[in-house]
Amino acid sequence: MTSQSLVYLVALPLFGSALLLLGGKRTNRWGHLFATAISASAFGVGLYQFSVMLGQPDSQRALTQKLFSWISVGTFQVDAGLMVDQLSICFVLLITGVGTLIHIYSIAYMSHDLDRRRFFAYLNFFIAAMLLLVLGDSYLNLYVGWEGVGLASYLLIGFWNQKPTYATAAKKAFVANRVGDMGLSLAIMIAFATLGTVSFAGVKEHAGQASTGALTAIGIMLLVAATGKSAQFPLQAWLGDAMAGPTPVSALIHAATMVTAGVYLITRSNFIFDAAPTAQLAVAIIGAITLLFGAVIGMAKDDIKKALAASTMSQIGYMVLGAGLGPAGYAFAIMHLLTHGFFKAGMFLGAGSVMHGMNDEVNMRRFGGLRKFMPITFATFGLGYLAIIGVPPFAGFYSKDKIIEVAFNAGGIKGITLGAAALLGAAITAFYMTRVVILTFAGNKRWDEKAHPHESPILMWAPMVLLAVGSVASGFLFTRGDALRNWLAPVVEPMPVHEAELMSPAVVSILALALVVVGVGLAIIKYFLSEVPVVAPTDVTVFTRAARRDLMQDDFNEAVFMRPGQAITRGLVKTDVAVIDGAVRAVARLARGSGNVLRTTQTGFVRSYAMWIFLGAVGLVAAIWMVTL
Amino acid sequence: MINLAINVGQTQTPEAVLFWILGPLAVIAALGMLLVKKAVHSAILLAWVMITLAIFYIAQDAVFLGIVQVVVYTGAVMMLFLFILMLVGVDSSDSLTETIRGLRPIAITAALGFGGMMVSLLGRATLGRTSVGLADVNAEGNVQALAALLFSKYVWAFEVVSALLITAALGAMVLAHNHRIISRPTQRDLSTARFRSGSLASAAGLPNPGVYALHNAVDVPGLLPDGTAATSSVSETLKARGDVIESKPFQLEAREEEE
Amino acid sequence: MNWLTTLMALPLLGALVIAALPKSMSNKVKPVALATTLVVAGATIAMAVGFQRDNVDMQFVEVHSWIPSFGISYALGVDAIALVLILLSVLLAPIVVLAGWNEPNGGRWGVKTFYVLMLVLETMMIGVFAATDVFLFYVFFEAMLIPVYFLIGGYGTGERAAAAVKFLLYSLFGGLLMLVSIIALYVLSGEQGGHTFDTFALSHLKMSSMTENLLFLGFFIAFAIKAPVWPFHTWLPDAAAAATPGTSVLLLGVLDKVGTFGMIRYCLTLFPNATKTFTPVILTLAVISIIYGAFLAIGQKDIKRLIAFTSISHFGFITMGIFAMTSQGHSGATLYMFNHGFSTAALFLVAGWMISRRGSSKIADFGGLQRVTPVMAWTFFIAGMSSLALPGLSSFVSEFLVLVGTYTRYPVAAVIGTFGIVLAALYILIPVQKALHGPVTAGNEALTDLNLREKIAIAPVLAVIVALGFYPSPLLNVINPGAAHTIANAGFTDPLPQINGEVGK
Amino acid sequence: MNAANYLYVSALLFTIGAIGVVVRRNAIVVFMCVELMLNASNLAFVTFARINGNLDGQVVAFFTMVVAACEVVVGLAIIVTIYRSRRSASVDDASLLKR
Repeated sequence: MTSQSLVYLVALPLFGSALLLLGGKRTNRWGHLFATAISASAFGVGLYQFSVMLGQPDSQRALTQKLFSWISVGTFQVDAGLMVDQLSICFVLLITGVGTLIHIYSIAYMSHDLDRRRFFAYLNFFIAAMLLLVLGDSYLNLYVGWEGVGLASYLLIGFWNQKPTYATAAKKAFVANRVGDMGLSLAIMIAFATLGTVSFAGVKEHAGQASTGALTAIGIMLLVAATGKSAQFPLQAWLGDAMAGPTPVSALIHAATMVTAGVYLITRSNFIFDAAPTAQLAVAIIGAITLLFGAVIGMAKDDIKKALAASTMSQIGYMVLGAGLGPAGYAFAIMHLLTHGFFKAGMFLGAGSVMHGMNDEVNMRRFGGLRKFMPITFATFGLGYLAIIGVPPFAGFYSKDKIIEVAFNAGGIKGITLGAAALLGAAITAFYMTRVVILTFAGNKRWDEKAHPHESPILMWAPMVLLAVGSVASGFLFTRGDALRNWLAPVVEPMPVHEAELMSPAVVSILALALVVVGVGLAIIKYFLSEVPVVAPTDVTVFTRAARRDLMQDDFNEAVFMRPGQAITRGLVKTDVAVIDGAVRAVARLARGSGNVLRTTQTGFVRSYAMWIFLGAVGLVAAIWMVTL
Repeated sequence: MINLAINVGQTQTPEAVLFWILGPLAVIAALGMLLVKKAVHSAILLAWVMITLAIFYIAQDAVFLGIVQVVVYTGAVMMLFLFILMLVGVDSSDSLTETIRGLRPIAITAALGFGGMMVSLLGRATLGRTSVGLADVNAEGNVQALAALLFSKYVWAFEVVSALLITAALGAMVLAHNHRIISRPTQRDLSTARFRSGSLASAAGLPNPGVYALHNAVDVPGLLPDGTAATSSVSETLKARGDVIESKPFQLEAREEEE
Repeated sequence: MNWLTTLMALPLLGALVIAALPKSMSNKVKPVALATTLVVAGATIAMAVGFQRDNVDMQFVEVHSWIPSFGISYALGVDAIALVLILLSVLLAPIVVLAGWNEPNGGRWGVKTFYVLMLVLETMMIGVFAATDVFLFYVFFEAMLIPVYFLIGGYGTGERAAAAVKFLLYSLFGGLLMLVSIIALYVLSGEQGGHTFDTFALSHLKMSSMTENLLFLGFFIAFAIKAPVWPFHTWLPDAAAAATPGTSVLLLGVLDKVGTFGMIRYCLTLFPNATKTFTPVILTLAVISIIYGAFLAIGQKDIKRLIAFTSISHFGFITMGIFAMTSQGHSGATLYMFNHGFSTAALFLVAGWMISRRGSSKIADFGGLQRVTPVMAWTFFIAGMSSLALPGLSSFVSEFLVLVGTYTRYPVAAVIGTFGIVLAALYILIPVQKALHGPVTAGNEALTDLNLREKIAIAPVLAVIVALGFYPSPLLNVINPGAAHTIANAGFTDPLPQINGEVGK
Repeated sequence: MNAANYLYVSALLFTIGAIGVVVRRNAIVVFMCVELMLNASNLAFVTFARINGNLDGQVVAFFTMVVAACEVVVGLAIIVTIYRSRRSASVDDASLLKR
């Protein structure tokens, strides 16, 4: 079913950002409003597509639009085509919806910044790139969106790049993403080499005939790409530093949309992962590891944004775990992704408004007792908090518990380990989220003198309220009558749920809730009841110190990659100058040196010349003599 | 008489005798040329070698060349050498020690190598036939045969060589001629200069070299009336070369005043 | 209407006019130069329109005998690849003249000489791509060095004389090796049919594998020096750092392409079997160039040397694409040559402006340009993005084609090559961060932003970069038949996908 | 008596002439050694004329003599001019072309 309006989804924000960037000073006055309008219109188009799709029967829901033949060389045919199906429409709505809310929020948040126009241009560019990512109909189109999003996050993280630390953070993010992109481009190459095509439809159709080895290779490479973009285990070091960007950026990119691109990629290539069990297992393992990794870091971070970033890393670990559990888990991974989009973005905006009130203070040990001063923020943040730890009526409960349940039902030791990890993660999540809420809103004031917290303007709390509503209702809406599962069924072909599950859903939920309560209790004891020191205590266990240093991820990266890399560079530069260039200069010196040697034969004496002539004659006779020997 | 001598030379043994006597002598003379200090001696030795060669030419039926060698080559060219030696300094001998470091050993080894290889080459070289001898070619006489050949096949070379001779002669004249900067003083100029120069001591001309002296060679200065040597009487070149002999021994002792 | 000769005559005509300009009209020199280059560009585009895409053999052919006794003829002709490269050099020329408006002042000779040299260089650039007679190609190949030598030596900065001499000798050495092979070809062609230098005829010569390998090496080393492949690259950074930005653009953008063009036109077509034997070695050299160039670029302190080393890394990609012997690889390599021309032009011109404003070319001397000169910072950023092959810009299409093309036949080379794109991110972002981001350091406060002339110069370059990124098919449709033909007659076919060969959409 | 014996003498004379040219310092003696070398080659020519039975050898010998004469004339003129300007006939003094 072709549609002509898909291109506007990408074209509108792209046009918006181009206009704002090229417009320059003249667009300052209305720039931000224009950008928000563009984002809203994109959301409108998204809704229109959604409505069109709802009207279609289950199987023909996918809408495609072929713009032009992008690259066609021999058998390598790639069209600039867009496709929206059940899976990508969820993303489109999430991106444009949450995006518009964050645009509104940014109007107020960035009101005092003199580069606001440029900020909104970057936001629009990000929306365009993200939409291209989810709407691309082939891996190569996805790749364009993929790197576009990487560039957007680079620009937005490094928005205040006059501070060198922020500029370095932006560079670190882009390079880490680029490592992931290397994986994606390799996956595309393997796909083309083995299957002869790179479009999703083509790969899906031929996946059956390809060897499992090739498919596993593609799967592993896709996983590398996902870890790069979604900050999963090996390539997660950049997410903490990405908080250098303005808070709306963290909310939009590093909570709701970009970081979930990895999950989208895995879900979109479900046909590859289903046919390559080892790759699928790797995905689940990476998910589980990141889940715990993020949770542990979350516990030790005093900076509110870094704590939320760590929690994002761990929540995405859940989604990747879900996606790695095969067809059963895809739907729940996407559901958790959507609900997470709501409550995590809400919480980030809440953190933003707290920072706004406390003139950009981020250290939670400097907050305390803000409940009375910022009631709306506290309310929305609280709702988001309840959702994330998985309290039953809220969204988190539905999506996260289902993932834990599917993890357990994966069967065998794999099921148990993954399930246990997920459960442990849930407990730790409860602990650090409660810690964040208590440190920020409860307890006594630990502000420094200048701080006078006040509620943020309507433009900021309105989006937070909407997101809070979303985080409350979305879980219930998605699971009512398995709405989301059936909606995604055509894309991910769910296997029939086999009965022999290890634990019934009820048992899993009770177990999870118990752990959550334990987590919350511990946090209350540690932070609510006892006095919270303003300066972080130093005599702490080695685990806390490690967690404070992000479990040594930066040190590891620097020791293994950065320093040896710099050493190689310095070494190569020296050898290039000395050896290769030296060889060239040596040839020059050789020429001059031999010139000097020969010069000494010109003694000026006639007799020595006579001797040379005579030696010539002798040489000649000797030659004749030898020849006739 | 000449034909007799030539025929005698032709037969096997006399030629061998001739060769074995004169050959080594020529080589020794050549070696002598190298080792002797004075240039004149080596000139003489070279003349000797040339004469031997002339004889060898005649022995090898090259009568015309032999005569030309003696008359033209040794006669004229060698004499030219002696003449130049005279100019440059008959007794100018140069020490045999070598100035350029390392030249002598190399030269000697090279020469030995060269000579050795040439000799061994000649020894091994198979000429393919015994010497044909020039008997039939010189039938009507060596000179006539040579002339016939010279003016038929080599006439072009002959003309070119003659041109070469002329240019050589001209070249030598140009090279040796040095352009007088001041015009040659005439007799009149010399006499006015004698009388105009401050003292009249030399106005009446000076004694010629060798006058009033026991030794009339050109390199002994003449004596002035008071018995001392007149240095201006010896030519400038001899003075420059420092060949002027002390005139003291030839001066008359002042006779004691007997009366 | 013999197009190619007129194209080559026009710049010479311009040069004559400039030379004839009297002292009084010396301010007219630059406009005349610009006008000439624009006229030539227009004429070339007019010619290109007439180029039939699917006709694979030479077009616009002109053959006049030049030195009959040796069978040397003044033969010109253009196939797809040559046309694309002529277009590149002719389009870059006006941009370079416009961008480097005050480059020639303060050189060792006057402004006039600079533009005369530039226009003569343009003629030779067209000539070298258009020549189908090997001897004529060799003449242009060597003659091209002279104007560049004087441009670097006379108008450069730093130790320009040494760099100019090193460039000249290095390329001459390569040229001589090629001359040996050309003479051998002449002799061989003498034995098999008449003495000839025509490429087409020469490509049918039968020769023993040993001679073929040696001749191939003769040509290949000359081209490996020209398009710097790893061990022969040390002249490029010195020459690029010493030359004026305009000359460096022509040096890197067009002259180095003669090397890669030569590999396609002469190494592949004349010696197909030798190509097969040497491909593994060349691929290793290409991969080394990619990684080595990237690492060196990361370690550079001087901005012009950095750009030079990035080009070495890019040439590694092009060579890999050529010798991967697949249609994607070849089309990608040819497209890469065109794109690299524009991306390096952008990088070098903006770097040139930054250096002329700041007065020093050390990266450390810049800081916080984003705040002081936003437009210049943005152009440098976009040029940098095109250099690290950001999708949506032109270099990505060609780089990905090269990588895909290489992967189908040599997976290991492609994987290592892909690692190059990570290094590319590093060697662009490090200078971007040092020069553009961070607080405005001392000496950078008063830098003026781009003036109108500079904006007009850089705008078309960036436009091409973006346009070809989204819509490369006009160029690709021209290149594909040519590339496929080159591969076919070199005796290679694309490896089929591993599944049973039938290829789905 | 085999005619080739003369060739041995000519070779020896030629070598001695060569050493003389290299070793002796007085210009005139050097010149004489050159003459000696020329004479040695003349002897070889004559001997070969006799061996081959035609007079070409002698004609060449004749021409060599003429050329030698010219050479001596010019050579000695040069030596005289050098002597006149330099007061020494030693070959080593004329070494202005030293590096």
